[in-house]
Amino acid sequence: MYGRSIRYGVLHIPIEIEGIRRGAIMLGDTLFLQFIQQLINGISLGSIYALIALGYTMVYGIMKLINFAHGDVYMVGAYVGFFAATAVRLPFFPSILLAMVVTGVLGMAVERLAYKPLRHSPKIAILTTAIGVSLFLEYTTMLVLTPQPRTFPPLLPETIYTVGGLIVSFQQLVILVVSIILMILLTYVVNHTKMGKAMRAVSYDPDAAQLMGINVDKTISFTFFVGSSLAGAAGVLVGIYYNSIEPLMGIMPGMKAFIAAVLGGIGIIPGAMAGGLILGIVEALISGFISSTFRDAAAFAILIIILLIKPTGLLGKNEHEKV
Amino acid sequence: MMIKRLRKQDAIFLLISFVVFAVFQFLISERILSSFWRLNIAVICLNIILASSLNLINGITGQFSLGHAGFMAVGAYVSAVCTMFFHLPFICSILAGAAAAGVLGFCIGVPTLHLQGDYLAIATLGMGEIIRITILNIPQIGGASGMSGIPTETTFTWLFFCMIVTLFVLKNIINSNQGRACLSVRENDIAASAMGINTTEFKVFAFTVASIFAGLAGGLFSHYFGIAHPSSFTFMRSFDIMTMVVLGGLGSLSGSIIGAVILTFIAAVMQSYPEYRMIVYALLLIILMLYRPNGICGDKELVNVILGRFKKGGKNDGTVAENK
Amino acid sequence: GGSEGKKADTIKLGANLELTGNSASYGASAKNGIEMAVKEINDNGGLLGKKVEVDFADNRSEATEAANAMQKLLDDKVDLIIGPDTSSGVLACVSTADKEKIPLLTPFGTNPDITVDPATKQVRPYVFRAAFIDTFQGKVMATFVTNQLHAKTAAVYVDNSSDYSKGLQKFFVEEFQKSGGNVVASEAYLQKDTDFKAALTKIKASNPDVIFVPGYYQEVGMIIKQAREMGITQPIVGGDGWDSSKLAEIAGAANLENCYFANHYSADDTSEKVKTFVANYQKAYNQKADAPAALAYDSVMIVAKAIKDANSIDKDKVREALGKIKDFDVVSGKITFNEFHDPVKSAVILTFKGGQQAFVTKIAP
Amino acid sequence: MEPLLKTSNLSKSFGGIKAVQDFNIYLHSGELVGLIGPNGAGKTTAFNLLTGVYTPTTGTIEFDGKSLVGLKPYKITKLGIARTFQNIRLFDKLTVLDNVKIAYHYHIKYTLPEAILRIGRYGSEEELVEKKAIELLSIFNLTDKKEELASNLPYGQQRRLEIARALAVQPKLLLLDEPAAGMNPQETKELMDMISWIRKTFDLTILLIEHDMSLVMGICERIYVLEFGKMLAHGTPDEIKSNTEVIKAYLGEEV
Amino acid sequence: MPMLQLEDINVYYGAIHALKGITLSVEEGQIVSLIGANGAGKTTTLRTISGLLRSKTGGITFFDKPLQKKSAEYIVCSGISHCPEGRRIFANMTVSENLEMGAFTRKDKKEVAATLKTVYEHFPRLKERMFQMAGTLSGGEQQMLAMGRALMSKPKLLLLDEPSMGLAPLLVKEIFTIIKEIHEIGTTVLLVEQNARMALSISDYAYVLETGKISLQGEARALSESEDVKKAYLGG
Ligand SMILES: Nc1ncnc2c1ncn2[C@@H]1O[C@H](COP(=O)(O)OP(=O)(O)OP(=O)(O)O)[C@@H](O)[C@H]1O
Ligand SMILES: Nc1ncnc2c1ncn2[C@@H]1O[C@H](COP(=O)(O)OP(=O)(O)OP(=O)(O)O)[C@@H](O)[C@H]1O
Ligand SMILES: [Mg+2]
Ligand SMILES: [Mg+2]
Repeated sequence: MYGRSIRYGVLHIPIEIEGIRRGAIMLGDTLFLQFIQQLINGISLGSIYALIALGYTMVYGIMKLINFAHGDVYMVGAYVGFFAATAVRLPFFPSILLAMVVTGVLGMAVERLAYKPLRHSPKIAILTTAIGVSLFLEYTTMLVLTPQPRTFPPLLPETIYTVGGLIVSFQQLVILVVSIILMILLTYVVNHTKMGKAMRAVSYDPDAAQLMGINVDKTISFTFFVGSSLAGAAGVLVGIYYNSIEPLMGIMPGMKAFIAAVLGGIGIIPGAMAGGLILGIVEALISGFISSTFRDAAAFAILIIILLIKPTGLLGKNEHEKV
Repeated sequence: MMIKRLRKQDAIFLLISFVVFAVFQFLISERILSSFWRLNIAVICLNIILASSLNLINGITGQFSLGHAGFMAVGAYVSAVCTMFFHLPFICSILAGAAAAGVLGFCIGVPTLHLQGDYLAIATLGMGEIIRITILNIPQIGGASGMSGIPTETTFTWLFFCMIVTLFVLKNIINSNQGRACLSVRENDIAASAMGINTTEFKVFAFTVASIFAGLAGGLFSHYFGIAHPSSFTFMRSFDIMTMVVLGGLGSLSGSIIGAVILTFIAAVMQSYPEYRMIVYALLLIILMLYRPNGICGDKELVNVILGRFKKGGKNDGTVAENK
Repeated sequence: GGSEGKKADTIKLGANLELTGNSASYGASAKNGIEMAVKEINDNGGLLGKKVEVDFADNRSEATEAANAMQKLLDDKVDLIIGPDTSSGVLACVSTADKEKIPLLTPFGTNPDITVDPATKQVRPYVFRAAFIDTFQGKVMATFVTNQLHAKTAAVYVDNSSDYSKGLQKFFVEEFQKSGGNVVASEAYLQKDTDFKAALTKIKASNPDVIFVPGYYQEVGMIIKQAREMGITQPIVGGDGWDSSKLAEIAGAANLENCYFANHYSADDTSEKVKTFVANYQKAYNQKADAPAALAYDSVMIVAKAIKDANSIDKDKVREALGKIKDFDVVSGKITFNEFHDPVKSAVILTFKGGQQAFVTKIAP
Repeated sequence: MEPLLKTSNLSKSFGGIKAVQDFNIYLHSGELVGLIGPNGAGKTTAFNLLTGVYTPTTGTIEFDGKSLVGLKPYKITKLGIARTFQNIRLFDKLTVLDNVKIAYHYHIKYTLPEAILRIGRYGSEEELVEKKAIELLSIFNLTDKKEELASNLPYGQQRRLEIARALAVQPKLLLLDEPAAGMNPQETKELMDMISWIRKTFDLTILLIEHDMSLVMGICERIYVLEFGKMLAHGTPDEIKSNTEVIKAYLGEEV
Repeated sequence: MPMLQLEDINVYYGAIHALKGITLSVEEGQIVSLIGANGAGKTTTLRTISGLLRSKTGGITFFDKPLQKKSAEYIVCSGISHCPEGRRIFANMTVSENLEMGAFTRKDKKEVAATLKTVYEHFPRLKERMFQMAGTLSGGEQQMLAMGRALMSKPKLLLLDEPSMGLAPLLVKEIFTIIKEIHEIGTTVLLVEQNARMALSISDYAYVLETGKISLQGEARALSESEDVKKAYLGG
């Protein structure tokens, strides 16, 4: 029973944690185990949403722009990682780094070419352009690389840990840890560094920020670089985790990440993390205990209910305009 | 006096519509237009209804809705159920679809319209998806396979007629006390409520009216193609409609018409180059937006833009309809 | 309809395909298959001495757009229409095909209503298909799991956004229950989903003898992979949507042990036809052929045969010739059209050995 | 005589900050009263309480015999209170004329079907509104700007338009929040004349906040002084001018 | 040589010609005020100096260095700080964060801390409200914050756009006192004011702007005695 085993080619490593096992025995049925397992599933799914939502929320924070192309930048990141790992045969770290740089530059370029000229236009105009950019990225990729899915090489070990009947994979842990680290890092950057303060100033009032001597263009570019490279990193990680990528893979995660960001309070970095995790957990619990057919509907419904109770998201401040 | 001028304006509007109708009807009945273009003209009519009604929410009232496809779906399915299961006459089914969408729009609008900006956008987008997923899970109306074999009773005449009604109603709403209230909500809702305007009421009003027309479009849609399928009502369609509104110019009805015509036309022409279709469409969208960030018409009506060119100061004639 | 007065030195096929949108990967394969078939025909001197041309139209994987694309093809005066691939897309086109009296052959549309109008129970005169219908496949798999895998209980995990998947599920469940089986869990996912662990956890808890996943290879690959990671060891079975070399890549070769699916043909079939097709396809597109590609290829071949038999491209004659096709050898088997315009061909059940498809059994209709 | 407006012990706090505390004022019909006080004293907050933008933490407001506490702003407007804003809030992208027409909103009685078909009362009422709006604009010297977008007006004219718009509501009580802010002395003088004139012509009661003492002392009959949310003094302009506490807290040595 | 020199400045907002060939100069160590009616172009002038707007023609020099095509960032670094009309404080940041933003271009933390101390001395109210969100401050408090923030860059030339707008009389006086103090510690000030009387009383030199053109200029005292100015801007 103990010790490593290989089932279906996957390395399973059992780990014994007394607490969980006893908890399960105490409750006396598998429902408890199932519940914990669903929580794990939810957290792992949620940390993926969070990972994408972090970049989303950053870009939103500075331009108040729902950047619909973010999901597609994530897709491009996945492809860059894929080619780095297959064509160039780079290992994990160089691959992800390359993907981050490429998507970061891509994000900056998109901002420069498509969003910057519209900075003083109605927000919805930029939003429409973002939809255009999104379609452009999707279908250019499709034209160049065909719509067929590609399979990612296993850049990370596919080890599975079993803890008293619960199952966690190494990759899930990596994604969770990476997203937590990034969240902490970003929160620090935004709140405590000069660049972060510049970002907040620009986000509130670009003109006034300029008067402080802040280079608005540079700040926005930087934000797009960081936000997009986060998307790129997410693309590679998720590509490895699910091991299948295709040109339209960004649409749904992009949408979910956006929901996650809004759920947590859009523009707020810990909010993106919280929103992502909550969304993931809710989806898992609903699939697990109610019905998977209504999973997405329920996710949306919960989002709406939370917004109705707290109109600016969970961590959002209820900013009433001072009259 | 003024009212006479306004009625005359309505008459001119109807006359022009009739002429346009006659021309197209001729082209269609004489089969000068190929079936492909006949179909695309129908699609244009549908898109005009959808875009101009969404404009009432997004352009006139300044609320950000991304759920129009959901209401369209409700109209499509309810009307299809009416004709197929209850064998109601076509017109009744269409109206039932529109009414159902309106009721749902009202019910959804009341709670959600307290939300603002992007939060409202995501909530409406969610509503649209909830509607779609719900449909997907009702086997009686076909679930994932959708409904097919719906009698194809929507003719060009019907479409055109409904489109004109939509435009006429929207135009006159916008130029009324109610329409001004909607505009004031868009401009500054704190000031609007200080003027005695119940802002929530008018947000819900605009949302409901727009949903009714989206439902109407849905009913016409399902009875034109003979099918109602969940894949026709994804958020991508809501985006499409929004794109038409923005491209035409937020707050401009003629803009919505132009936006709908241009984007549908581009999509149709590009049909011959399937691989490049979406890329070209996307590029054109980006370029058009960069070139005219406020939309083709801005927030003005085409008539005013043209009139303003010809007779300077002509905009000062004090008509209600002209100055928005 | 009339081809009279049209000076035709080419035969024009219209292909109404999912080139963009959600199902773009099927559209792309189908396009490859069609182009390859046409090239072969033209290299061998064409049809009735004429060159064959294809006019592609994109339907964005959406039903109404499919109707739109169909009009576009009619506008271009094509002689025959192949596609769409998705059942909902085809359903949007069938009445037009009958009205305009133009033969339509869908490579991949599996819904029974495509060829038979459910309202009137009449066969649609101009509409044909190259694939199995859902009823047949569902039954085949139910028979297989009861008889060969001795399953008493099953979990079903269906693609809720695909009528193909739901069709298979419906007929599988009907047949499975009829033969005394019990469905202990019924879960659903949507196309483009990537995370299936929640539903799989639930399925695992219900401890079924077999898991039926009628879906397309992309999601199925991930489902199998995640199921195995979750420690689900039961056999997983499915339909022809599984057929793609990508499945093994996505799921991982080892994970595919103890998985079975129904298919039209077996790639390691010794038949010359299959072998050359697979080899040629690999050469031309640097990809392994999958089911959409094979069926699209077959569709062109079937249509070509009908035209040859009719010795004319008169639409009515072609239609009649299509209806009469019998024991015609194509990549996906030996085809005979029955009175419902559905192909009668036997299904093969395949499994995987080291990631390679392996023949298990053949089930006749 | 019962006062038109009477508040008792009105208070509002934001988190820890007590912005307004035990605010007691009364206004008789036809009075022109000033509300002054240092920045942050809570004057605007008091306005916001009176117009329903904020709900009071405690206290009551009685206007024309009705309690206003808990009512939504639009309901309070309908009861007859109109206001202007410290930071101008016009309908920026609408014409000057439409800005005023909107303010007539609840006086217009035609129904939606009448509007859609342009039948019934639609014509007559629209004409009437148009006429009234233009009259009002001419009072404020804005007639030739009626087709301009509100945002294109210079600041001074925007302030005037805001007052015109508030009058279009046809209120009994008009609340003006720093109407002279951003005006030079000459413009302020013109504004003073205008305020006195409209009060007479429209038979209004006016409560105004202002930091420009020439205006406040020049036209107000009574003045309330707020400091740190509490009432510091109350009296005629002369009393206030010589009140040492007010001088210390607000006016500075000489006025 | 003047510290700041504007030469033939023409600024457009789309089709609107807002500044029509303005030439003005500010001598080091002076307070110069710019007065004029609403919409005359005062704000536009300041925004052009600080690089938020671009002039079509002419040039701006600061200590003989051309500023014309330079970024706002460069202009701040070279010693010009602009306290904008309408305050434009960062409402979503606390008071102290706003002040920090004012010192964005400065590197030396110790010196910044020293400046911060003097700013708090000028505006004790800001110190009390250090951690309040700036958006919830009252009008006057916000104005103080805006000025304090402008001072944080330790400018050689301070551009003030209507600093007394919306302030209580006592504070107006205070603000003008502060302006004088700032001036005394060696900051040159270019002041835009509606409160022309006060402005002229503390200025050395003044310009009168009328629909985008300089219509009058001269010693402040002389201007405040001119009949035209009295009638148009000082309320008779
Ligand atoms: N929404 C709010 N949240 C928190 N504090 C607020 C809010 N609104 C006002 N305050 C606080 O209440 C106090 C009073 O503000 P108010 O705007 O009423 O002052 P005021 O008297 O109008 O000043 P001014 O003359 O400068 O306009 C201020 O200290 C302000 O910071
Ligand atoms: N963003 C803008 N777009 C268009 N026109 C503008 C803009 N800003 C200012 N203007 C116009 O330019 C002219 C000068 O405006 P400016 O703001 O410089 O005046 P000002 O002297 O500062 O007036 P005030 O005393 O009201 O602040 C005015 O006619 C104004 O309408
Ligand atoms: Mg105030
Ligand atoms: Mg100014």
